[in-house]
Amino acid sequence: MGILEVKGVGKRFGGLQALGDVNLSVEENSVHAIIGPNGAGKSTLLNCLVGKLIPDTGSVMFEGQSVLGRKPHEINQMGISRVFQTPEIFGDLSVLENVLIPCFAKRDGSFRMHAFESVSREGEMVDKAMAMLEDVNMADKKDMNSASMSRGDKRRLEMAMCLVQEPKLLLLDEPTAGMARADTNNTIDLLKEINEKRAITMAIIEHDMHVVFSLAERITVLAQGTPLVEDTPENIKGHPKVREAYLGESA
Amino acid sequence: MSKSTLTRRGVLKTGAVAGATLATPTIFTAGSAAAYTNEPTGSTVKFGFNVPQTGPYAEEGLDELRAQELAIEHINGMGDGGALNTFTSKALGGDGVLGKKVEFVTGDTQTKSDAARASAKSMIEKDGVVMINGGSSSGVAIAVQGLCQEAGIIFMAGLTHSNDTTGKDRKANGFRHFFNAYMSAAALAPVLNKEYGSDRRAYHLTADYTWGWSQQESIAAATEAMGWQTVNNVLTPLAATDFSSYIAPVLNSGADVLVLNHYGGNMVNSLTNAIQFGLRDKQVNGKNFEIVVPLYSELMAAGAGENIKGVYGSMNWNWQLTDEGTKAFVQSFGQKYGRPPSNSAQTCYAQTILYADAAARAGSFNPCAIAEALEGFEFDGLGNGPTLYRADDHQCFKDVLVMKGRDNPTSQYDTLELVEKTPVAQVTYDANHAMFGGDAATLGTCNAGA
Amino acid sequence: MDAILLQTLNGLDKGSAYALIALGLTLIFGTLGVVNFAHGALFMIGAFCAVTVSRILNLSYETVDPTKTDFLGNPLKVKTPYLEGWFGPEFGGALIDWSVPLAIIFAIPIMVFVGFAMERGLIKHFYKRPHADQILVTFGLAIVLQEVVKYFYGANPIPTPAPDALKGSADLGVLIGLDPNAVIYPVWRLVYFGFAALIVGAVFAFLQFTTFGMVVRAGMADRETVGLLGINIDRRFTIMFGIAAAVAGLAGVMYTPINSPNYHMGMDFLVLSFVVVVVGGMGSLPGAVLAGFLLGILESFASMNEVKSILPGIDQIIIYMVAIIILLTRPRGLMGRKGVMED
Amino acid sequence: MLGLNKKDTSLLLIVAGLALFAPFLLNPFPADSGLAQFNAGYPDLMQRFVIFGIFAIGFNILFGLTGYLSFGHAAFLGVGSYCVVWMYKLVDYNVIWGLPLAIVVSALFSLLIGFVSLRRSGIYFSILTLAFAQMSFNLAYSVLTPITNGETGLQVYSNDPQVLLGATEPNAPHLFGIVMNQSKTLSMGAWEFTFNNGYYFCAVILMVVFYLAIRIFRSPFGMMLRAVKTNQTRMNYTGLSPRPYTLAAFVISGMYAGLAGGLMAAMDPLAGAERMQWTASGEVVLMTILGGAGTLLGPVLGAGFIKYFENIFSKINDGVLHSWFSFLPDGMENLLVGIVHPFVGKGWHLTLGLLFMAVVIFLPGGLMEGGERLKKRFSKTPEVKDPEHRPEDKPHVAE
Repeated sequence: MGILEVKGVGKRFGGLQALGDVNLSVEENSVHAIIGPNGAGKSTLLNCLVGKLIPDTGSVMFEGQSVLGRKPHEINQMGISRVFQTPEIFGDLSVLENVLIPCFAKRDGSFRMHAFESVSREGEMVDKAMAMLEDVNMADKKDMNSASMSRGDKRRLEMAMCLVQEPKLLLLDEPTAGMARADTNNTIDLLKEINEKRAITMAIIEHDMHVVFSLAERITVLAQGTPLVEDTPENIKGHPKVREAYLGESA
Repeated sequence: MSKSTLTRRGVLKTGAVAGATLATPTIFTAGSAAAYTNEPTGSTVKFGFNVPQTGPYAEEGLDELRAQELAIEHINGMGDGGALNTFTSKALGGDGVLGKKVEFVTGDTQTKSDAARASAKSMIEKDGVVMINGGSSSGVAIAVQGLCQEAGIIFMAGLTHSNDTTGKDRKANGFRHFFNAYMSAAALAPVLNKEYGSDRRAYHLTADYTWGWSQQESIAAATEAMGWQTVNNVLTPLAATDFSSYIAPVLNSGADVLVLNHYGGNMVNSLTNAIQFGLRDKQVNGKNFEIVVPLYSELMAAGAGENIKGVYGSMNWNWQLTDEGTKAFVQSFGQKYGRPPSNSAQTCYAQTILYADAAARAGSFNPCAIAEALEGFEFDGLGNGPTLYRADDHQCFKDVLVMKGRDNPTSQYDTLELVEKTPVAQVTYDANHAMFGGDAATLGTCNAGA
Repeated sequence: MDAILLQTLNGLDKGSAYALIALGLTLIFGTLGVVNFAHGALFMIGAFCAVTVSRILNLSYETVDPTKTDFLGNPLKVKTPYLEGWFGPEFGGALIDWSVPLAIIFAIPIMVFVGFAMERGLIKHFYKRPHADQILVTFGLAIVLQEVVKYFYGANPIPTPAPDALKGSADLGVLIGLDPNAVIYPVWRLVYFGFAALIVGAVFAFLQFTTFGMVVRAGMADRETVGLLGINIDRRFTIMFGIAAAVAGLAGVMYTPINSPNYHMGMDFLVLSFVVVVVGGMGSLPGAVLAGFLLGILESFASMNEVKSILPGIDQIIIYMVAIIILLTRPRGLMGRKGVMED
Repeated sequence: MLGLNKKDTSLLLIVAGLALFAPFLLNPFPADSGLAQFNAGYPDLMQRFVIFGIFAIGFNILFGLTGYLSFGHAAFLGVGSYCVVWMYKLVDYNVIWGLPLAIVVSALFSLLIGFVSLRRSGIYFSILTLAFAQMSFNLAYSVLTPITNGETGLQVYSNDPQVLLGATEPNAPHLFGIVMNQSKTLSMGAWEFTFNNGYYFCAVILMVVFYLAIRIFRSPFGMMLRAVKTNQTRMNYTGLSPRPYTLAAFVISGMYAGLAGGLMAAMDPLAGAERMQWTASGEVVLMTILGGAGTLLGPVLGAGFIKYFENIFSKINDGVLHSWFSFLPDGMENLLVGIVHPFVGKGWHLTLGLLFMAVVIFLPGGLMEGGERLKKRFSKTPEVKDPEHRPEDKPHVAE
């Protein structure tokens, strides 16, 4: 039994069957990659997991609880964090504040009227956020306006914001999209480290096969909204169905 | 003109005085040192003219302001003296009031009670005025009248036509020269009876706020008393600009007279729309369909253009009157501004003169002394013929004019013709009349402030 | 039955003004993404174009008529328009009589110019600024424009009648077999409705069938992509602003015989036209037109005695109530697109 | 001090100082000089500065922090005023009954309107709030006249119950006998300074609510509100629900508005319906943007700016102009009067409109940004040129 169990999930948009009968099981502490050609339904699947979309059929269980019908913030409070393809951060806020917000969210839940406490007096929270920033080598940028940072820094910041919540499952949407080779390798190392040190389960949507094969312990291949195969990287590499789906070669 | 304090030498002088007095010890003076609010101590006395200068009634306010300036000139002995020459009281000698030169300050009411009170307060608190005059709506008049009562100065109302101003909202410190809805109705009804007969069915469109209701109630009562039926009374929103949806059903309602209880922009639009629908070209119940606009003003008549031709209404005063007071005022106003005054201008002119005269007769600017001098005061020579300021409710009683839109105007100012001068006896009512708050309405006691 | 017919006509007529103003507002909004609080002022300027044309046509010379006197007792100066002097009272008088329709010819270039000037001189610099800044600056502009008009024309409404031939009312009821006097409707209001339909049709046809319109529509959908194609979308948007100004201005010109124009008529329409645009759905042209007519009709029906006697004061709030209900049930108005003006 | 850091403490002290010494600061010109026209140190205007300052501070908590632009806050202002006047009518003239009620009722009213309106965002939200406020205004002006006294405005009549009114009690709004409209005047040579009870009452309340606003700005809650403005998607995926935060901000700002409306009635016992009109809502929007949305001090400055123009410039008539320029030769005098004339007196709207445009064109961050630029110029620190940064920059939050 995995930490995330997706069973028979289907989703239609009008006449288009975006997902049809997807089954997926993510083992605790593993790195699970979901790959597939454009339009295979990867993003739709992800959106079904985080509550942005509600699937028409099937079930999504996280740690034995259904996430269906819950709002994104409720699902996050269950322990699922999400990293976006283009980093979603609080642009007007400082780097430190960006990391503080998830700290408060973790401690206080989805809403609390702490209107008359001072942020600067929440020593414990600030320490926690600073420690996180140290971990991603951004402590020196803590007072910077986050909107003015480079894209790479924004990505790291977003990662830090997710990690500081100590999620049980981290969903990553093409974490290396648009990166240079060296940066991609750094990110791979970072993610490996996170997975090992912090014991965080990861599900990655990725195009870059280099990233996938460096990180993933299991891979699910989606095509036209349905999973073709789910297997280890070694087996996936030579799988004829995958080659067909990606390259259009006949088996 | 009014405030010539900043001459070059003056600046130097004040500068020097300022430097010298900074070192002098400070003196606390509570407001109560004076006998009454804003007791004038120097050689001048200040009047406050609170008129709409922005918003839809800005033109009305501008005309009031012209008249008020003219009145100040006459009181201070400049110009030709205007109606002071014909005024029956001779207490004013053309040398200011009680030896003090009259100055004035102006404010913008914006035709909003809040803004009007703010500018009135500013004149009272900052400029130290002893009276406030002007305004062109009843809501503002009642709001400012209440303020003047609290502050302890005199309020000489400008254009305010609602019964409430000297009815349930009457105040000891407030005085109204302008006529009111009841008087309009009392003056109009006999004329309408004569012109249109006693068997008429009236349809009222009424602006949905206190003045509108007040006028509708008065007109309906007066016309019903002479045999008319009131078919319907429809309230229209103040903010309405297009009255088509209120006018369209009129023709099929069985009514043969439309009464427009509207003022200002509302009146211009509703009348224009009614004419568009061709109401006055129609025959209903075998009679010509007629429209009545109970309260006319020159400016609004000009705004409605040729649509007012043949439409009856009433006015407080009109420049076409031929009495000596009117002639003197119109001559003086016309020479200075190149146009005849409106009836709200005349009211403000008369009110300013009346206040100054009362102060001169009372020998003081104390509001209570002035109120006493005005109460029961009978005068003539300011237009409208013999006039009484009734003591019971501070309402002026004088002749009321019934007007009709002129068919062939000779100039842009010649929009209305005088149909009848309704004698004062016909428009007089008891001070405790039910429409004026009944027995519950009281002036309260005069407040001198301080 | 006749009452319902009458109120429907009234609704269509009110709706015409709403729709025309909202159409221009939406054009600016959809193409440029600018919240233009000065749009009501454009409507007002259009109306004063008509006033100005009528004044120019009425320019007069004065002759003294010693038989009459003016208010000061001096001999009366009688004014005769030059036009009547030149062309004779017949043709000259006709020209003056038709001043409002004639004003259309003058208003179009003036309004287009005003639109260009506004866009190039001011609005252009606010494309990337927050909507709040756009609101503040265009609101400031609206105040300035109306104060300038007030300075020259005064605050009083200025009667600007329709040509004699189009004054008065037509008995439409007789045409469909009802009793005489059952459905009487002013001729000019019918003209206004027809004119509005014509303008709306013209704008839609222009956007639908011309290359220019196609590019603009594409730009409304996705500005960046169109820009990438090497098309100078900015210039086209400037022209769109001119067109929007002209539509508002023409709506104003033709409105003058319905209600005498005054300097604050733009502000009177501003709030309502925003409600119309939002109810229609931000950025949707058909939505703006539809909402304009819908709200016009609802407003007319709400002012019927039968309705008011059940719900007193309903005519005061109907538009706002409908706006609330529509926005709560249809998140983006009647025909709005996703993602427009939701940040 | 009071749980504030050094910078905030000094900000609070500055505001306290300004409020305390306003009667001096606003009356810089001798009472009988021509420039006295520009003096603003009389009770009514000082009260207005403070009351609209409170209104704008509250509005800024919603608009400046969350970015939600409400066009309906005047409704809460009006409700606050009506509450206080009704308490005068029912209980007595002591403002202690009405003010808390004004806050509570406006909180409930804003909870209702906010709950519905916040189902939408962006301009849809703005129009929803506008619609609610216009409905309130239209009804208050006409149908609800029994409650609001319509056009005339709600006021106290001698036949009102006033159950607690004692025989010796003042017949004007007061706080336990301290009558609001009483003043003391201090004459120092040619200068006159007025100290008004009502003004100081408002000023004390201003300091309290300004202090509360600082606390809110610096709190985790305030940070969440800024997060709402910046990125609601990220908020959702960080386990936070934006709507209750926004609703809380809406209600808080509604309470500020209710308090401000209550204070208006506490200073002047009349509540007019125009207070609820959309133009009044628009005014507070303009105040906030003009001063600098999202800054603590900006809204107060913006409020002062607009009220100053409304009350001072509208009173400059031709007579005053002639007296200013009377030292010039006649021709020059008339020319100058002619030039200035369209911008003052009845033309004060024109000046205000031009200033709106000027501020928003040249100072995108409002008056606060102007102040900062001045500070930079005078402190002579090397200015960092950052041309690309400028246009996109939203007003810096929480200065």
